[in-house]
Amino acid sequence: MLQRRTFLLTTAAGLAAPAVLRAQGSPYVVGTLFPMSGPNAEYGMLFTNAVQLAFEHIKADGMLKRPIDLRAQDSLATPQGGAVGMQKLASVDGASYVMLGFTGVSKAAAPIGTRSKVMMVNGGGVGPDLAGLSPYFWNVIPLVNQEVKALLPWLRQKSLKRIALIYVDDPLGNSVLEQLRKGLPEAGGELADTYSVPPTAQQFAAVAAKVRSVNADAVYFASYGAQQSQIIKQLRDNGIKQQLLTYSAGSIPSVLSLPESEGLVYTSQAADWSSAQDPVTQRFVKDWRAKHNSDPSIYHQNYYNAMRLFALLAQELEKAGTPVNGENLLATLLKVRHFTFVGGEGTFQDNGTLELPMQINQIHDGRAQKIA
Amino acid sequence: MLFLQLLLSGIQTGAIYALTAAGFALIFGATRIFHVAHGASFALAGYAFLACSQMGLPWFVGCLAALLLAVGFGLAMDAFIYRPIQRHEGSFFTVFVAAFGMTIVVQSLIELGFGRGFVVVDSPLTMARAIVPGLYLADIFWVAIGLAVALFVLVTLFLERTRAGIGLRALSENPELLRAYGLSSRRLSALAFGLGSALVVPGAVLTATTSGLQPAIAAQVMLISLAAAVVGGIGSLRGAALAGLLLGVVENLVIAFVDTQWSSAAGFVVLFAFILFRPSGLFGQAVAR
Amino acid sequence: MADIPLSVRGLDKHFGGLAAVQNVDLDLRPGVTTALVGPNGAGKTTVFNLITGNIPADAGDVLLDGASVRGLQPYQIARRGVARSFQDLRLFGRMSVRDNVLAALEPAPWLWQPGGGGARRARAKAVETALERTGLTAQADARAMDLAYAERKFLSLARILATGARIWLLDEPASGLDPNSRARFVALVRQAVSEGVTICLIEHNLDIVTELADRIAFLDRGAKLAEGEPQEILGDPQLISIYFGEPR
Amino acid sequence: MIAYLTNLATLATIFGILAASLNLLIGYAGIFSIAHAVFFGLGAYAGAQLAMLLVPDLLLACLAGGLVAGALSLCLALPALRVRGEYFVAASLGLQMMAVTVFSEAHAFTGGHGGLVGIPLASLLGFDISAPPTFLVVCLVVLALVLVVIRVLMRGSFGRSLMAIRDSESAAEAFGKNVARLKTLAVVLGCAMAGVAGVLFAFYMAFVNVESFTLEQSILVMAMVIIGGTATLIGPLVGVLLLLLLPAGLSFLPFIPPTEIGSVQQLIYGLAMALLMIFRPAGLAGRSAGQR
Repeated sequence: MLQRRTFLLTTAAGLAAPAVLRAQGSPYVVGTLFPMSGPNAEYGMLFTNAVQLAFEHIKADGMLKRPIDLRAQDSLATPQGGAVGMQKLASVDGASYVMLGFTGVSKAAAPIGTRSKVMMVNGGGVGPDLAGLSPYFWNVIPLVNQEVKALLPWLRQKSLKRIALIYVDDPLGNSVLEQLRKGLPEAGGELADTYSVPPTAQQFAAVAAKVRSVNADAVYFASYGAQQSQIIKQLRDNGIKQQLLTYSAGSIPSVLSLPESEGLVYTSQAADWSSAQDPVTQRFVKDWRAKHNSDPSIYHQNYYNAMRLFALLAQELEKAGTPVNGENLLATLLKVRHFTFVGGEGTFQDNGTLELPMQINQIHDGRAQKIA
Repeated sequence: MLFLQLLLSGIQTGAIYALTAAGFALIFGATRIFHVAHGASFALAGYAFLACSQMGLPWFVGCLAALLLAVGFGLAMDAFIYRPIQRHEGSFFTVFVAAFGMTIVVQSLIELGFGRGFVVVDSPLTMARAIVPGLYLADIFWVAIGLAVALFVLVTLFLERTRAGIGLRALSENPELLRAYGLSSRRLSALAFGLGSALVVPGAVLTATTSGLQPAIAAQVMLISLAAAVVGGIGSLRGAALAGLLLGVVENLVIAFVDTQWSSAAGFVVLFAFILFRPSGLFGQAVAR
Repeated sequence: MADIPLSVRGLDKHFGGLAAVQNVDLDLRPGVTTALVGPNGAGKTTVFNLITGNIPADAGDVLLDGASVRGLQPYQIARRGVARSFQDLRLFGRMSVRDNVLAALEPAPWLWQPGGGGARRARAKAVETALERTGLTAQADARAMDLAYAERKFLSLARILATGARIWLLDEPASGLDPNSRARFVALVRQAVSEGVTICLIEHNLDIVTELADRIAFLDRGAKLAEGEPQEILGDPQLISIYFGEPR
Repeated sequence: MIAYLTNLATLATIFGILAASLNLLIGYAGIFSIAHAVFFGLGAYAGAQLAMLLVPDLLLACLAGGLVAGALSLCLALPALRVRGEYFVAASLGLQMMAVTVFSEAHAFTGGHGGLVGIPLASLLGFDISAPPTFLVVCLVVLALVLVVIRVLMRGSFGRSLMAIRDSESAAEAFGKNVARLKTLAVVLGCAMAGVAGVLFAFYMAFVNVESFTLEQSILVMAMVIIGGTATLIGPLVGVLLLLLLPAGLSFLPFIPPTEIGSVQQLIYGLAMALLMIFRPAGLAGRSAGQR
């Protein structure tokens, strides 16, 4: 066994050595720390595809003098997986910039990234606990509170007053709960009832029965992963005919393609694929459609932006002639703040989130349409 | 009315649990193997059905494919995993770890083949209608109940009336009886795995149309089957089926009284309570200490 | 009464509708070997289990030196000097032969065994003696599950021997032994009896019974049909026909 | 690279403590628990709370973590005394599932799904021990202590009694062993050690949430013990090295496409588990039947 162990370690060292050399030599090492297996792996897929497209665009445009070396780590969507993966990206692969997602992973990776001075960028959902996690931790997406706030006027306009809320009992879900509890009365509505569910729950027929019994005007759900589709399907199957509402997590393909999602309304940052005027967005949408034969989702946009952010920052550093490392990337971000992204101009806030224009979308025939 | 509604949806969930758990109990009863990869059979059956319906094949072809895959997997586990292990030292936990490893393998293969997202087979049967004001039922409810009852009767008849069935029951209770009957325990254990795995098919197909599939579903199914088999009294088919039904009902009904958060844990509270206060389960014999 | 180490009074046990033991009386005296004899299912092992507290009696009592053991746990009864063997041996399979014997004489009340170094050396000595007397010294470091059949039977005896218990309950200790081992077994038991041990054994082999037993208690369907000298019981044609299982 | 290896080594050491403590239950006492992550978690939460509310002293935290985990381990001891074999496995499974819900609900103690963030850096009697190499050394010392305790106890009468109970409970009882007390002691001891491992984990990660204490974690630790070899001192450590380093090693394979990396890793990992059990059923460090 001892032999095997030594073997593993030497193999590890042998494979890693050129990587370290290369990091000092030509390419910039950029890491991804997504769940690539397990129940949340769909997201890892989504995120990676988006990063890939941005990567191709950066290469095609010759935005950077040196090539980018993308390194993937499976975070397993657990804190431990996040810590191990982050440590490997930071100290073995020598990444200066890491894109990640998921609350547990982010929180476990943040101290390690901060210690190694690696820029970390999240494009998944943002609860208040991920805003301001570390100076090196940034979100290319607004705080979820912003999303709820953007929805309130629309609810009033449609006179949807009594809202039932199904939420995962985590910081993000609780933040939605708090925002609705506070915001609904101001918008002339009320919370009819709330149901917290564990992230692993798969059966929602009973929740549906309870929702039906409170007779709400609309049902808001704040969940993620496969659970979202299960909630939608089972609510509809069990006779919930009311308007369904959610935040930007509703934009993943498995939700879009679900027949029961017809009419679902979700908020997101501005992402009007059909009428976008700016070249960055137009090109993103055109190439995405050509490559994947479908419309991009919010997550595609976010992680495309995350990858693009690296190129923009590194470009600045190359111009100034300073080395591209986490420290300098961060300094540049704090200096510039304002960037051109897919979806429009975005400004980074002091709390580590991105201020972007918001919009309201509705799913129709398997596609998202901007309705407000 | 809410109570009645919850009870009914509990029965639908429970019917699916019951069949799956009965398969687990059948295998355990006859072979004393804790077939943890039972959930993997379930996942495979569900995805086979999904693949067929995506190819536009009629539903019964899908069911047949699911049946073949589930039974094939069960038999393969018996022949290539469990039997080699039991030939050596084969402690209970060795089998457990190996079966769990295979569950991971199946899950990764499904991820590689079908992607990692949530998938569902569309069916008009799943849409609930108000049968009386405030009480909603989908046609699938009757399908689930009908299938569960019919299959359960068939399996019971098989176990009680046929030579092979009696042999299966004897396998756990009195192995010496087998020799008297002239039956091979190897063949019988294959039969148990085949039949037990076949029992996941209705549950898998129904789940594919109702709550949908995802690669990690195997673990969930395994937990429920295991819990039901224990609550029912290990090895008792009748007990496992009834306990499966009970767990489904409890999981749903509990929402009427406590926070929804506790729904999926409720089944395990029942499990824990049973082990503490009635360890022999609903129908088990007293536990040998 | 007080000079009887173990006496059983009116013991009753029902399993569901089945009377496993009915109103059994039994006195075991020092230096006297009593054999429980009877057909399969007569309730012999149940009597042992009732004495050792493994199953609670429905009625009746077990007296150790005249004091009732009602309500005591099996381990408490064991600590009062009652040692037993099992039909299926129940060795500590994955432990070494030496540890099997050693474990038998350490009740280990907490994380350690009180008594310090002296007591430990005394225990080690007792183990070696027991192994020697049962002829297992050469196998002391083998795992119990790797032993041959006869060696296992002797190991189960060594465990009892080492404890120094004054009452031995032996459940079919000689079944399946070859003549040579059987002779060694008989010698071992005789030596123990001569040292004042009270022995009760369940045995199917009537040769062994005649060789060892001073008294025989004949059980059938849970009831004691007769008790007496071996030739008296074994000479009773009616009992013998029950024993050899005439159609019932 | 050094930092990465230190990181892996520290995690391996912490899991070594966890696996060794589970081995006490599975290997020596024959108590097949798949709820070990619960006690790992209890220790982690208790240690983290102590550090955040009072003082980030590792010694005190270990004491608190061990005490809390040990005390609550009576929830596991109860079914262990009543049932055995598959029934107990199921009971521990039920406990594990309930505990996960409690961990996610008891916001005041565990922080819910959001977890506890900002656990202060560890100190020991006033000295800062948070630097990764120092912390690794501290973890190694704890592991060494745990192994010494296990070895001494298992070579003594307590260990023999546990193993006797494991091999035949009724025979052990017939030789005067208070089975209930000994089993409870083993459970409390094993779970308290798991709690200590949890404290180290909390300090090392500086963040804990329920995702580290799930059924998957329990099964991972169990697999470490079984694959390494039960009832041996080094078996669990071998298992830890294999199961922790296997995915880490696989992540160095250059030919796996990044989108499939997770699934392929898991595939190899699962296959390795199954194959090891077929070809080394007694574990890598265990001795098989028939071997004298």
